[in-house]
Amino acid sequence: MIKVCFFASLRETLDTSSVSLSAAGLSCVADIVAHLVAEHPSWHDALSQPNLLVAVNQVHASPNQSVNDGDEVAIFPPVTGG
Amino acid sequence: MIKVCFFASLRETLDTSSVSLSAAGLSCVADIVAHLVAEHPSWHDALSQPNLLVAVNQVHASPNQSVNDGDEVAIFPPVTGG
Amino acid sequence: MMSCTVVVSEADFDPAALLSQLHEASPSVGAVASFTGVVRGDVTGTLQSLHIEHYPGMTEAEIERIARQAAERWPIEAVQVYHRVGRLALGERIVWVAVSAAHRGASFAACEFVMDYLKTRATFWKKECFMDTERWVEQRQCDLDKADAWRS
Amino acid sequence: MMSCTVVVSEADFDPAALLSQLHEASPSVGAVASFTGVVRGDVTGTLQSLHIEHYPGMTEAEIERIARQAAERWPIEAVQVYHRVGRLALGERIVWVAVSAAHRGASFAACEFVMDYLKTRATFWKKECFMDTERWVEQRQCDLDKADAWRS
Repeated sequence: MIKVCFFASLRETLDTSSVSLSAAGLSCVADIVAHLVAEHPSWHDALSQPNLLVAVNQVHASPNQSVNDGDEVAIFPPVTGG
Repeated sequence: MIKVCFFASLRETLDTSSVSLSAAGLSCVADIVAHLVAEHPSWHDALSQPNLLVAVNQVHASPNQSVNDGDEVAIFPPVTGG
Repeated sequence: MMSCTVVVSEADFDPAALLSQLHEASPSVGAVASFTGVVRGDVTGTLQSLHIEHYPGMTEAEIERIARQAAERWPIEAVQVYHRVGRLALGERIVWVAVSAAHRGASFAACEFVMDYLKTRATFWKKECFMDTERWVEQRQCDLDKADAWRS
Repeated sequence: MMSCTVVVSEADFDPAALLSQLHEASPSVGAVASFTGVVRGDVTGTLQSLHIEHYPGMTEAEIERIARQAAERWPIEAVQVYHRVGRLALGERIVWVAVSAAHRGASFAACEFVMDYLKTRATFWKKECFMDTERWVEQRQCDLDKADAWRS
């Protein structure tokens, strides 16, 4: 399984903190996003925002980074701490 | 009168914190230094150090800055605070 | 070996105790540069508080990566980063970054570097809470530009 | 109107109280950059203490002039400078410079500017005291270079 976490405005818009997906057929972060939109058409706009960032196993990553079973993927808006 | 103050290593070398001079014939800081060396030949080397700084009325100044009766002049080595 | 302390917490921190830790840690510390971020009122005067969310685990790991990068660029002794989460009222401390070093140039540069990268890479999100509405803060282009400037 | 506090004293200062003063002074303060200078051990490990002399009156006036210059260059709210004189043991605080502003860039730049000019223009002199000898500290060229760099 792959755990996918959402944060901040994206978490609120999707009304979801995290989902677990079977890793089958998901080779990169972009595949995960496409899969989520296919399963939840109402998530299309929120997950299509061009400024979203991703992390794989708690390290910043690009959407084409490969993913494996057991990975933790996170999708979130630009950070605004400090 | 013009008060002339010395600080730090210069004060120690001259063994003097300050002197008061009649302003007569002293038109700039360099005149004061020449006058002091004439009065105290043993001060020549200490007052000839090329890196000495001067202040007039507690503001950094150049050796050719004019001085007037009642002024406070200070001569000191480069500062090393902070 | 640089020492690095990263704490993300709802609790406030004590700048005096943190500063003392840094300069009592080693006789070779001559300089400590520090930065305190504070919840600032907005121009309309209607901001009530901030709510800060973060990504537990990644936040701490990312800040530590930033601190290590700073230690590769400058000769520094220790880095402290404290960042609060949850609800914060106007005037409360949000963030503390302090860097100790033998000399001040390294401490200043590394402290500003850590703050600039924290702003653009550490996984915190701020929501502004007004009397009758809430709004997620947008990332500012000038913050991205500041972090990018360290690359040159 | 920038506020400026300059204190030269044998007594120690309390960084926590000073920081609180700055960020509680105004709701528009979002950033406080600060610097603490500490008596550092020398490489031979034989330094016992520092003795710091200054030019009463001029020191305070010169630091205030430096702070005013900083306020002309950056949008800052307040500057604090505390500098100790007399005998200081290893590890003791020597100097504190803190600058508050709405935004961090101005606070960092102004804080470093004030420290760099304080080093080259404020009328303090340090003497290093060893077990059996004393020695006036020489000004370092790199400190002059740092201050000069702000002119460009």
